[in-house]
Amino acid sequence: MKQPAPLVITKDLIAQHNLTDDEYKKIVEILGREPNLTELGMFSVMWSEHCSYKSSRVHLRKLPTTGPRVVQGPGENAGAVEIGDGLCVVFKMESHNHPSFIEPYQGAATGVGGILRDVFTMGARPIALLDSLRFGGLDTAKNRHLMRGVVAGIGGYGNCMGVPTVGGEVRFDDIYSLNPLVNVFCLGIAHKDKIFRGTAAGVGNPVIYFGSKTGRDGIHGATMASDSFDDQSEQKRPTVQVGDPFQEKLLLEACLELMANDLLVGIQDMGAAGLTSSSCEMASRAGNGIELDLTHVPRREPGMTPYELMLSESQERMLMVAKAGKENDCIRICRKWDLDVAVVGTVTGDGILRVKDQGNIVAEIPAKSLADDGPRYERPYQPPAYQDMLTNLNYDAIPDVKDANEALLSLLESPTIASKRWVYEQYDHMVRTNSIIRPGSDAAVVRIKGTNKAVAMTVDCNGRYCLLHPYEGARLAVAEAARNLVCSGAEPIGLTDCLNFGNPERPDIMWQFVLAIEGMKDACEAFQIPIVSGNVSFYNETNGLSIYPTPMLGMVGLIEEADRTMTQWFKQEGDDIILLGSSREDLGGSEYLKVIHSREQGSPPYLSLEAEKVMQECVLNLIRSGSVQSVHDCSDGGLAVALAECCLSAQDRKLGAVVKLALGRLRRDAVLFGESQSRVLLSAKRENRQVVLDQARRLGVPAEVIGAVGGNQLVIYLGDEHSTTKTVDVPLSTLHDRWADSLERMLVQE
Amino acid sequence: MKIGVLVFPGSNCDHDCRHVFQNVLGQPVEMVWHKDALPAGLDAVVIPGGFSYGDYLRTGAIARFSPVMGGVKEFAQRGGLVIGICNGFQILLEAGLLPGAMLRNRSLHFICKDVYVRVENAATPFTSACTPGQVLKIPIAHAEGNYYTDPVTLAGLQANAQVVFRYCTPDGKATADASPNGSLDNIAGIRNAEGNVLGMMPHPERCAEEMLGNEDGRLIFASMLEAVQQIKSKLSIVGS
Amino acid sequence: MKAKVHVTLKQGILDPQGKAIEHALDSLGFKNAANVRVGKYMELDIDEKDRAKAEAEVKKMCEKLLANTIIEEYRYELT
Amino acid sequence: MKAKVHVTLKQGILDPQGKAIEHALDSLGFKNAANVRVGKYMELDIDEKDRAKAEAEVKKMCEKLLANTIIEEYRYELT
Ligand SMILES: Nc1ncnc2c1ncn2[C@@H]1O[C@H](COP(=O)(O)OP(=O)(O)O)[C@@H](O)[C@H]1O
Ligand SMILES: [Mg+2]
Repeated sequence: MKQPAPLVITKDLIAQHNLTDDEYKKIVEILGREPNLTELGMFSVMWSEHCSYKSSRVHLRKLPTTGPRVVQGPGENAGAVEIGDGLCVVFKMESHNHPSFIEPYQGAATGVGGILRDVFTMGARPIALLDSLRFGGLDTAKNRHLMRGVVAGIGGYGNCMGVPTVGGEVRFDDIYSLNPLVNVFCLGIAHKDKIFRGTAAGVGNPVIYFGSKTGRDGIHGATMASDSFDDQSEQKRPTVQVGDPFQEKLLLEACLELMANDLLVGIQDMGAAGLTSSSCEMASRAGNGIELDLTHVPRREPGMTPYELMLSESQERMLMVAKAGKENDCIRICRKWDLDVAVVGTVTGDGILRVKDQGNIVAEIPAKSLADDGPRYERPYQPPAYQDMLTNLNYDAIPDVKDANEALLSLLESPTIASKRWVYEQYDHMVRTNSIIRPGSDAAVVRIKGTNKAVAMTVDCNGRYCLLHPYEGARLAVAEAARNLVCSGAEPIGLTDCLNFGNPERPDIMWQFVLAIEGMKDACEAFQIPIVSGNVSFYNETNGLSIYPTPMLGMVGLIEEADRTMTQWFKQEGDDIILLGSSREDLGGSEYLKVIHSREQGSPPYLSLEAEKVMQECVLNLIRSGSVQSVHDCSDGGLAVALAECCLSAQDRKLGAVVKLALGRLRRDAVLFGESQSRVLLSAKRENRQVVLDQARRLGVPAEVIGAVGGNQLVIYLGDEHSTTKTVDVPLSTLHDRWADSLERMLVQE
Repeated sequence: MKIGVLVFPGSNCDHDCRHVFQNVLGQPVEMVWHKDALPAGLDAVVIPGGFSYGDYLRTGAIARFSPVMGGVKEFAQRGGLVIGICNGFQILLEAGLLPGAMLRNRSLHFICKDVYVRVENAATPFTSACTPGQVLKIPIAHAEGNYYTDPVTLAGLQANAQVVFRYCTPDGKATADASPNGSLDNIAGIRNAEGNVLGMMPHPERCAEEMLGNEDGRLIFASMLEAVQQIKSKLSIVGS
Repeated sequence: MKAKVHVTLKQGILDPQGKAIEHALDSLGFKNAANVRVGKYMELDIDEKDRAKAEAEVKKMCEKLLANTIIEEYRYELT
Repeated sequence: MKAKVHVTLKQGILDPQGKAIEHALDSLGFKNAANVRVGKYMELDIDEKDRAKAEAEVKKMCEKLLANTIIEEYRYELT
């Protein structure tokens, strides 16, 4: 085996490891000497933006993370929130943007693998996945290729694991062409008093590696640095990790069996920075050290150096700290599931992560310094010069809508609004037989077997709103996520996020980040929803062009009585259609302006958190009292699109509607397609009309009967009490054709 | 009725099958690890859906060699009820307990959605609770459900009423478009010549409860229950 | 010894993957490609000096596991 | 002309399928099989008389569609 030659750490080498001179000085200070190459590699990955959150940490601290239901906040593999009956939901969201751009199938697949491991290492059985995706326009072959690959990859991994992908979100904007976003949310269920954590407690306890063998996958380091090992190692080193969902399924079952048998002290998956991060983080959390002997690490290829072994990001691997004396029980269970397993170390009391290989010490670093003492930056921030240009929009220069039928159809077939059937039919969304509400309504709902409860989940973020005003955009995202849950009958109880931004070293990007955090904070505090886990993905930028700020949110809600869930589609001819909330001239940043007028400009819609809260309270009361038949919020494309969705989204039966909307002083397009917030469309049996209106009045929520369900068309009249004009009149079949198969039409072409 | 649900590495509908028999139908269930022998005293064996061995090489190709499959063959030869659902169907094909093979779906995609199937033979232990020609709505979730067999075997299947389910439109027409995967003759499920082994691609366990909005799948399990009770009562008459 | 195994769908069995690739090639402008068929290719090492024995082994592997002879045919070489 | 294309995973890239097959062969008693790697094999007809042109075509097809050159490598023959 080749040992790295005693190596001088040059300036180049430091730069290739993405460490600054100051960061390097700090490393020398911590060690009291120069690091060797392995140590340099370990610091470089642990102190990377991805692992250390060095640009975001000072701001993330502002987010509300506590609450009466919170069992585990940020800092562990995933967050946990109590739902009663001794159970809690464990959830988190993660990005796999960069890998998915390089190789969409494997990038997305391994993203799913990673988030699943985060959840089941906590002792939770994963029961639901959601995916939030951003692509450039489907008019280019490259973007179609990316989308096909990503969707296939998510399905390929999740389906094989037997975890249903029950919902998600896909939006399109050319800004994402070179930086598509692939964010995956996972939720699991665990006993509240049987949550496992990544801790290396108990000096003398054995440290056990299990799962797949280690290969040369995804080793960070710098290209040049690798030359010093071996001329060919670069060529041997795959830049892309390949996932093996079958192996992960075995890993999942083995983990749950290990946990059920009371053998473990702590456990953590090997995600980014593999063996290095799992060992030093577990040690650091317990205030202990770990001594690893790499000689025993199962490996896929000969000749791997300590540098490679410590930095490899091979998938489907775990590190556990077992109770002393339980090694053999652990090994037996791993073998039952055909996993590689080896005792690779021991917990020590000296706080040092000490790595040995073939009898030599190859690294010796204080675990806490490596895991927690990374740099923190208060990066400067400042609004970009172009911000005003974005928000200033002269509406007088934009003609009001002429052919509202055609405008509605164009919106319905635009990829962001069109049905996502082509996507979710490739995902097994029913396995585990819990999916009460499958993809296609405002939120996904899964029941919790053995209880009366169900959990609702949604992922949301409108990046364009965030571009136009990061603070407002983030507040709007929180409000929309909560609204989607409430519309399905759930009370929001927790939140996870995945903050996708450009380069934090740019003050304008940092400004977007800081404002978005402020917006999330204010909205979460108003709704009293704690953020219990999350992830930051910076550097989503190519050739100086950044993505829209996209703070993706994954929100979880609780339904106490699972048979009181609500769906968005109309149920019965003759039902009243009632609109809660009021419409304003909110065309800024709307899908309508983009699709019909090719403008992504203006101020995002106005949001009053107070009004939103009472509206949501009203909706929940109505659903819980069984007074309504369907509930759908108005979001992209406004009221007209929301109405069309109520007509079309039922699986078996489409129902038309005839409604009359007051124009007031507003433009026609603002009433039909404006994206005013805090509005919800209900349908209710005639005999419940008064109950609904009374409830709304009691809470001060504007409510109005705007029409009735029925017929084979969607008909919308605009006007006042004196005169109305039939502005929209489209057969359901036409609406359905344009909306339901639009994505498929775009994606099957080569 | 005592049910054995097989568990292969990669099975993932094993829990769902257990749930249906145990919690919906109130029958005792034993989970059978693929390396173990098939326990004695079972009334029926369920080979559940999932991705046994990751579906690597071909679906069901590796699972068929698991130690438990020897016992399943004997059990089937003795007339025991065996139902293979989705991946279970694929395993039964690879194991030769049912004729034919699976190709990839016509679309090359994994497809998960509700489909309609017509009950072509309601005189089997798996369909006795249905009426002949009844249309059931049952979800599918697979990438390889495009059933294929040679013309001679197909003729035999048709002649012996071994085609149990065909994909159809909601009003019961077995048109080519109604097949989600391109399978030969719209085949969604077949039985063996003796009638005690059934393979089907749709997942009845996913639609056997009111809370899930569809109970059509329950008919399959109710039929099995009835069949087992009949066999038992015959045995007890013989025994008495 | 190294065995190289080709497993392809039997003639006459529709090959949707081949069709899809053909279609994709066509729309990429490769107008003169036709009759695309897709199969599997496997390589493995066999620890066996005797050529005849090795051949017999590989044949058995193909029959038992590597190919499904209802839909597939196989061929192999040893090097 | 007929093109025969082999697409295999690059060295060092995990081959879960190969691993699973190896494991299965082992438990079937084929103890002397090792290092199973699985790839794709494609055959297609090319309507092109000029060998050099046909070769250039096939190479382009591989680069553009048949192989995913990030994780796979390819080779081809013309007959
Ligand atoms: N990538 C996806 N995966 C699974 N389901 C999706 C995906 N994208 C959208 N869906 C589903 O389609 C429906 C409509 O999505 P969306 O328009 O984003 O809803 P909303 O505007 O209410 O947030 C939802 O049920 C959602 O879960
Ligand atoms: Mg919604």
